[in-house]
Amino acid sequence: MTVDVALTKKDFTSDQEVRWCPGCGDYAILSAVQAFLPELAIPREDIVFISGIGCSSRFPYYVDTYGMHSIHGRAPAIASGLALSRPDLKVFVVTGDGDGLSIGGNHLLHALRRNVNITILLFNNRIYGLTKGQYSPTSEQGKITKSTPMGSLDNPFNPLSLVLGAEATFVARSIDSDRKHLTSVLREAATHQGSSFVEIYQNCNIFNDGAFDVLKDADTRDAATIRLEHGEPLQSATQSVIRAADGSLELVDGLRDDAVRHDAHAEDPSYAFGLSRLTTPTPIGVFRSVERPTYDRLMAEQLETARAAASDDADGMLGALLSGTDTWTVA
Amino acid sequence: MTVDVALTKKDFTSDQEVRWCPGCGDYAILSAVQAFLPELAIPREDIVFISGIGCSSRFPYYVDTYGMHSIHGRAPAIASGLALSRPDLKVFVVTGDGDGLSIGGNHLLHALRRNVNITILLFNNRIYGLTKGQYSPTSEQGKITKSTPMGSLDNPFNPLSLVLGAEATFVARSIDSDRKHLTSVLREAATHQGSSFVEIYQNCNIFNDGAFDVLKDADTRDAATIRLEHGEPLQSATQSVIRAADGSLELVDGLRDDAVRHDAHAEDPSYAFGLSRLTTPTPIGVFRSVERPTYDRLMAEQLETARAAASDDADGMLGALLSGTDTWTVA
Amino acid sequence: MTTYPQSPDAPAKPVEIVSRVVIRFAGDSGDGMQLTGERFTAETAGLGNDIATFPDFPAEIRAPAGTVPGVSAFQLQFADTKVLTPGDHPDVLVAMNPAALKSQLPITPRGATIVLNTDEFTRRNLAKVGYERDPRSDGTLESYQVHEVAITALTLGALEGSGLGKKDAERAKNMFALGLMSWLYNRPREGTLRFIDAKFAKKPLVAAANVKAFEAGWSFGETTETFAVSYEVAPAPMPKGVYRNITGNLALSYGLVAAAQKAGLPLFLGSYPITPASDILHTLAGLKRFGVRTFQAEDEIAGIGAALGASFGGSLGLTTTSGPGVALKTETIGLAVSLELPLIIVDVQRGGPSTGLPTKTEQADLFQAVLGRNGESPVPVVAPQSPADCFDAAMEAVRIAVTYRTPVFLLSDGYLANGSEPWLVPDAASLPTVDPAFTTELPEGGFLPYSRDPETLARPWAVPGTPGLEHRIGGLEKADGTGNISYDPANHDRMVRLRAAKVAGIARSIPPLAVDDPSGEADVLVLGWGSTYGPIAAAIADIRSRGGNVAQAHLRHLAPFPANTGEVLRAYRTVLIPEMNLGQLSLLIRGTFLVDAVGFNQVRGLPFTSAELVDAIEGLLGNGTTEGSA
Amino acid sequence: MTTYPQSPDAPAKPVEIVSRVVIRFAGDSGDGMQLTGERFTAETAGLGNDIATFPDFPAEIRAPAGTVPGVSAFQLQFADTKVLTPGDHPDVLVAMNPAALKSQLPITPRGATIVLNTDEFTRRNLAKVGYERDPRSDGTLESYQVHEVAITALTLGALEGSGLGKKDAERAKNMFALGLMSWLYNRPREGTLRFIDAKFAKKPLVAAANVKAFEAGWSFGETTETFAVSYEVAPAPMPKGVYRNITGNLALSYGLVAAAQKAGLPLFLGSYPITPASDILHTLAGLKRFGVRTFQAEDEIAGIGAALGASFGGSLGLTTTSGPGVALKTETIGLAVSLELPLIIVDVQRGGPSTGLPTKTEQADLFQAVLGRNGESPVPVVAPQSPADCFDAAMEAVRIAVTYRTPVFLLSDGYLANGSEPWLVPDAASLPTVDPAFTTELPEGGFLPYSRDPETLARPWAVPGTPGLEHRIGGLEKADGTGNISYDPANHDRMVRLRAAKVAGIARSIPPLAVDDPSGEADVLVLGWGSTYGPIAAAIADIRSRGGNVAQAHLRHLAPFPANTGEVLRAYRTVLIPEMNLGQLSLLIRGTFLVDAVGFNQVRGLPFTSAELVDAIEGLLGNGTTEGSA
Ligand SMILES: Cc1ncc(C[n+]2csc(CCOP(=O)(O)OP(=O)(O)O)c2C)c(N)n1
Ligand SMILES: Cc1ncc(C[n+]2csc(CCOP(=O)(O)OP(=O)(O)O)c2C)c(N)n1
Ligand code: SF4
Ligand code: SF4
Ligand SMILES: [Mg+2]
Ligand SMILES: [Mg+2]
Repeated sequence: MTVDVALTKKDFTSDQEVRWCPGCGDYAILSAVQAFLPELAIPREDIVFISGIGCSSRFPYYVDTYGMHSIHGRAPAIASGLALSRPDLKVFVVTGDGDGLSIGGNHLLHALRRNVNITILLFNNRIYGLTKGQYSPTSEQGKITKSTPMGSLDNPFNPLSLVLGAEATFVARSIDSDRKHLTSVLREAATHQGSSFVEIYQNCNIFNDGAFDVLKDADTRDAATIRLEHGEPLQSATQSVIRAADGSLELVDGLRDDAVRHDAHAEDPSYAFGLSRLTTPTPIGVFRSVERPTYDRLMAEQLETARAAASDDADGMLGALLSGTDTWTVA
Repeated sequence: MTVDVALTKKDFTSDQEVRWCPGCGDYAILSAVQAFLPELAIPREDIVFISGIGCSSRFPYYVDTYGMHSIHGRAPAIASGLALSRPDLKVFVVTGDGDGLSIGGNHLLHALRRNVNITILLFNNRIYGLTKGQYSPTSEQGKITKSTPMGSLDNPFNPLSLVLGAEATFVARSIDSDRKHLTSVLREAATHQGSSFVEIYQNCNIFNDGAFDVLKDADTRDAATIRLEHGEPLQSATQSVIRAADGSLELVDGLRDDAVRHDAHAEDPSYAFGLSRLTTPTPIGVFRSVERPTYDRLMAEQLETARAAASDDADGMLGALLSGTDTWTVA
Repeated sequence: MTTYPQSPDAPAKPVEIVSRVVIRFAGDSGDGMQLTGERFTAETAGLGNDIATFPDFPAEIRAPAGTVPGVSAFQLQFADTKVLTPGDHPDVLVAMNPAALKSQLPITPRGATIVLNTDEFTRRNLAKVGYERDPRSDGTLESYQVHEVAITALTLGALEGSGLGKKDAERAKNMFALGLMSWLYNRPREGTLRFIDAKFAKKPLVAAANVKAFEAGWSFGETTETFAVSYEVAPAPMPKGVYRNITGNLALSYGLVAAAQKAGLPLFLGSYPITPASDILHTLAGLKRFGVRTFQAEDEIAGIGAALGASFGGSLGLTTTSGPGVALKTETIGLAVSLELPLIIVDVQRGGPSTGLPTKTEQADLFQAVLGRNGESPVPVVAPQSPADCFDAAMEAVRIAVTYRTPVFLLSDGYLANGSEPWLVPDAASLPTVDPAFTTELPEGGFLPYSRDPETLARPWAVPGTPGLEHRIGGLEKADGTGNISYDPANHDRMVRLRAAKVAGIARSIPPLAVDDPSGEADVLVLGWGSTYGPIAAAIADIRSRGGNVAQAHLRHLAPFPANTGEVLRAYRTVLIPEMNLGQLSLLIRGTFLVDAVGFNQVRGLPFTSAELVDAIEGLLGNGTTEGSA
Repeated sequence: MTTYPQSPDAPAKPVEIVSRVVIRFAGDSGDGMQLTGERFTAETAGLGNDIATFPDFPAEIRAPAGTVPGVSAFQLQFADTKVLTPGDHPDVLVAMNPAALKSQLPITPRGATIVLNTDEFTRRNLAKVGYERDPRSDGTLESYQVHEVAITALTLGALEGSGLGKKDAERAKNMFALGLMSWLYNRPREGTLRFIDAKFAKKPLVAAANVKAFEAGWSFGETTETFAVSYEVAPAPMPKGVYRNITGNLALSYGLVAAAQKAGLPLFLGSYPITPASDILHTLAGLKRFGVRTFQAEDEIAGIGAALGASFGGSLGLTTTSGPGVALKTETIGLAVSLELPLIIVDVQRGGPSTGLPTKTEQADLFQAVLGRNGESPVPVVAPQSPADCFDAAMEAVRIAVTYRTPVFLLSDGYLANGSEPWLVPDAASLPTVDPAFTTELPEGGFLPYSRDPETLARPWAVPGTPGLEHRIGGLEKADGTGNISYDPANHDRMVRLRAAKVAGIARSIPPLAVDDPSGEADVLVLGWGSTYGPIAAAIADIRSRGGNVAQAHLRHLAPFPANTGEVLRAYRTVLIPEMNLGQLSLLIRGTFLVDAVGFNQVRGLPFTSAELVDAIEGLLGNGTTEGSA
């Protein structure tokens, strides 16, 4: 599954006109992904992008690999079938906060608990873009949108808490505009064995402009983010995360020596879960990355075991199956 | 919504023949619920049980209140509509591990994040009973069932971790056969404002017999369970849970003074999440119980605000709506 | 056309009176063409013309600027007589850029007037849409009356010193176009000026700029020599009363609110956004003062589930969606059939199959609505025939749902949803009421949740909170009367037939199918349903105006059919059924009445033009006259 | 009946030869009646009789013991000639308790033999099912040949000292009943003894007890005076070959495995359990050695989604379900129609609407399969006509799916799924193959994912992993050829028609509808589909045996219909369509061919009896002969 001839970003750019709104954060993500893909050294034909429906879900059209723009919310299920039946492929899922957490929430979570070998990129713009601006399961409570003129009532999901509760083995977060960070997260996610989940904060400049500005603006971003690096202290530019007496993660001012050191490989997801509850400042990077047997490998093993015990004579085997053990003969 | 005449268990027993297998754990739960309901001092007509499909979901037929045996997995959605439109009712949802976590997982989690005022009882027998014994999302990996003759491949959900990841405000666990414990948990769950989620370990003596025996048998149960009481130490009969240096919950032998004291009201769900990861011994009781505005109350408030600003003349108001602001007259 | 003498304060240029005009505004998705069209419509409505509108926009939020897929258009027809459609083809095309010209030219007939924003006709923009040469000079537009106007530059010029940056100032160019067209057709300006003030109340700079651009456009028309005359369209004769312009989605929303209020039921909408139905959710979300609850669910299944739960609790449950959403709701609709509770399912049809053409119209969900469920699962289906008619159709759907305790499909479509027409606003106090007739007392002999009203076969609706009527319902087959679970073969057969008979019996409560056959001599009947009403009626009017005889009937009820349907159809030699699908009503009609109906079918994502229908109908008339001569 | 002289080693009692027998085993859900019936079937099959079986059990896992809803029954008919149904009514009823007697008596004709387990006829058990007096003594059973046998006591007696507790010992009473019936009909014992040994290999005590109980039943028949004679049914004349008994679900599973293997495609099942389809999942889960992957998904939507994903990857995607599950899969089926990928959707129909009657049979999902989707969304539909025929129907479904790149419905039902019959096992090597014809090379002029084979209109199937053919597909409308997103009206119309034409064109690849009309003089044609084949054929055989003329045709393909269907139907004065629904095929046939087909409809959750069909058909024949005389 490796290539000799080095591929370039251009090889991953399809001939389709990109149809997002000018200024949409999706452009930056597309560009980052296209630029990153050659690194994987996987031939284009062995890569598949599967998406649901939404602005974000137009993604596959623009990447010159195999792809499917499926139906709303179902990409993780479709990708699961593909990845299980074709473990030789590298399968990506692209989804949105509505597609992946509203209508498709269940498929997403079940794929994660099964640890199917797929890399899930969730573009979180905290809004329904394609249907022109209703609130989403990640919109903040009280949000005024087309469908909530007096403000939304729903308490939002914290996507990372949610997927950690669903036994995800790889969980990360990045930002559309931070190409370098996004690329490094993509790298880890795409090479993880099993399901990996990456939330990407994405600006929808039409319906929810500026949602993540504080994490992006040069003057606020360093204080507003905690960049996660395995083994490194949990710190923003101005604050540290320490372990409180009651065991919880506590935010304190200053860059302190007793800041908790990030452990992305902790078996127990409780640590990552605690981390996911921090919102200001916002941790970005890999929250959790642990190994667990992948569903497709386990399935392949069962098939191999069953086949090893079987005969090579396909028709003979089929004949034996059809006859069963209880036959009689009419002569 | 309170009654003068005291109701009894018999008042909550419908005239329908109960059709579970002899010995099924569902009987004990039914009996406990029927015996508990009078305590709520809510008239029968103000109580509604909504279920999906499964053995467990036959429950509403047997309780002499209003009820609906709906379709597979959709009870939380149906109950949400009922609870939002009728905040005067006490709405219960009865579901199974398949109904509530497999096909209906998404509805369950969205109801919890919204904090709709419903009490959800999930009968977890770790199997599909009604369809005669396939594995469920809570079946242990490697389980041999009708649909997995070589053993299941899926890593199961931990239902409590999952719902905690979904922002649930009330999360508890109990056991079918422990009437006293179950009743106390039901009491707290049913009086909680907002969504409450109770996982009830339930024996399916036909397809998964004995799944919870270690938690029930007189010789093992005390060591195998940690009974959660707010403010009390986290201890089984023989072990204690302490706070490890890295902040995680650690199991140690003996009844130790430094055992963590249970805090069901911690705002941050990280503590309850950590607790949910303990499996041997198994914590039972209320993991988390916090207050958050309920969806139905917020909705009712918006309606009241809107109505307060409106006129009393219904036809007049309707007429104004129909005309809008841009009319012309043909004389 | 009549030129009539100017009144003293009339504009300097001569005014011609015309009877009917079709204008099409076309530009980039970001150019504000929908707003322009809507404003022009509002001005025109106020003048008392009859109108029909047709917004036609891409599926993308903002497709790449300057491209053909990014073109957004708005067409309207207005006249001094009855207007049945937005017009087959524009008399006037306003093209804000080369992409708009390129995409709209094929539907613009030779001889039409074209107003071009020349500023956008740069080499780059032309190349973007594949114009190798400039269509303004290569003969392409030879047979059109072209007005080249530097709309962008003129707008920028007008806004100099307005305090707005160039980009913002440029955005007002649609107001320039609107001003120009308003002058050209002598539309009143006050409404638009008021509208701008209201819309930009918080941005006075922008408001002022828009007003300025609008006025600049108006003055441009008045003063430059590009336009020699302006036009006027006299008011159409219409029944007396107060009118407003209304889109189908709005009329449908209001119909539901009105019906619920008249039934004394709180309306509960469980929905999930989907084009072209989302606006109903948006509208109802703003009507909390009417006690309307809106719940944006996690998906379509939860949306209808919540609505059904609310119905169980005594609300009027409602769910709104389009075809793919109906697909997901199918199982729950079956449950509603089994529970026999009122429920309204609005399907605003769009192009399919699958995701299809989300912003385009189609009538291809009829099978799904009538027949698309497991088991014998009858559901009444009602369809509106024009944007304003959505109001009445919605009220009718509620009447059936409440009276018969049944889910009801209300089948609108993308064309009705976004199209608009003048609506004679009804008197709220005299709207029809429907009695939910809740069971509130324990009947003698006990409460039987599946007993039936002898006339309607409806079962009792007893809601939680009613003492003594506690009962349980579910999706398993129920024993007749008690509603207890029953696996008895004879009971199942009885219940299946009872449910079918209940729905079939609705036919007794609906008006017979009316036929419009003024001459009484037609031998061809055109049978339609839903939004094809306008184009069919226009085509028939055209044929009749030329002496042809053809009858028209239009089905509001698709299930059950009106009782006299078979009789009506059999009275004609030929029945033609035009549909925006491959023949769905045709199959149902043929199968039910064994009438050899002929289909005229197009699946183009667009309403029929009346010209196409004229051809199709005249083809059959022709057959008729040559009968026996072959 | 013939009594023939005993051979020396034959049993002591006389043996009568009978031609056909219907036996019904009925008892509590926990009594093991299904197993008893299956074993008796296996013994009988081995003797070369033709057989048909019909398991009939409640929806509950274990309904309360001793109640009517808790009764589980198994009926089989075996004969020395062709057997088409499990029999309308039992000749012999084995009733293990009062509930079984009470529930089965209505369908047991007077004169039939009834074997009762008298031990269960206690006052308490009688009261439980509402018998106020003991039916054995109050005249209820007067006109039956009743054999009262103390089955429980005799079993316990036989097992004394077996080392089993009373409860366990009692559980062997079904083996006593089986032994008794095996003796009565001279069935071979070896198979059952081997079966018991294998089944309880790990519990030798239990195995020994079951064998003992079986033998005790046998000896009881041989020695006591209750039974004066025993019976024998000679083998039925059948084509030469190796036979096995097979249920519909098993045959269907094997058909899919065989077809996939013959196509060289790995089979991928994405499914969610649901009665009566779950057994297909269970069977395929055990066939990993054939490279079959089974994925128990979180719901039906994920099940079909995964299957479609696998098809995209070059597997044969398969999903199995029943009506409520199809409802949920609807949207994804629409996507598959749009993607034009092979996919098999198995719908094992059960009683509806909604949850309905999960363990009962019905044919009411036909509309859903043929028409139940948004948009114009044509899907071919294939239905098996008998349990063994499920194998061939499955292979046919795969042929169509792979050849035409389309989802295909395989419409089985609960009766076929669990019923069984002898099957002439085909030779694996000579089963038909189908070529997936993957595109593996970049064609000259570039790869067009939506180009079409001129004959089949199928598009290319190019799977991920194929260099140079990278492409993207989706549910938005696609441009003809390239498959790029297209909102062009003309293209949409073209694509809608192309998809329809592709599916319609399948008719060219299927055999014409065959008519069985031996006399050539029939004027009534009975047209059926699916599992009604057996009862219809039995009814027709009966009518013909009495000199009547009636023709039979049975549709394997419900969409598209065979090319000659209209012609066939129009050749008869009357077309009768019996269906276990309210007339779904009838509507399609009437609508498509404008033939005034008459329906005979029952929705009882049970297969037709042939007697009912005889009546229905003869009613029409009568009309025929009295024609003109009214
Ligand atoms: C079954 C179905 N329901 C609803 C829709 C309408 N729809 C399309 S995308 C979307 C939500 C998009 O939001 P998100 O997933 O956040 O994507 P974004 O556009 O914001 O990238 C909705 C509701 C649909 N296409 N199909
Ligand atoms: C849409 C749909 N899919 C599948 C089924 C079949 N089904 C009924 S119950 C059930 C699972 C039951 O498991 P669980 O929820 O754990 O309940 P239990 O029977 O164990 O109490 C399934 C798969 C159904 N009735 N409807
Ligand atoms: S609507 Fe928002 S998310 Fe969608 S393309 Fe436009 S900017 Fe991007
Ligand atoms: S199958 Fe299991 S869960 Fe269902 S009723 Fe029987 S014992 Fe209970
Ligand atoms: Mg979004
Ligand atoms: Mg279960």
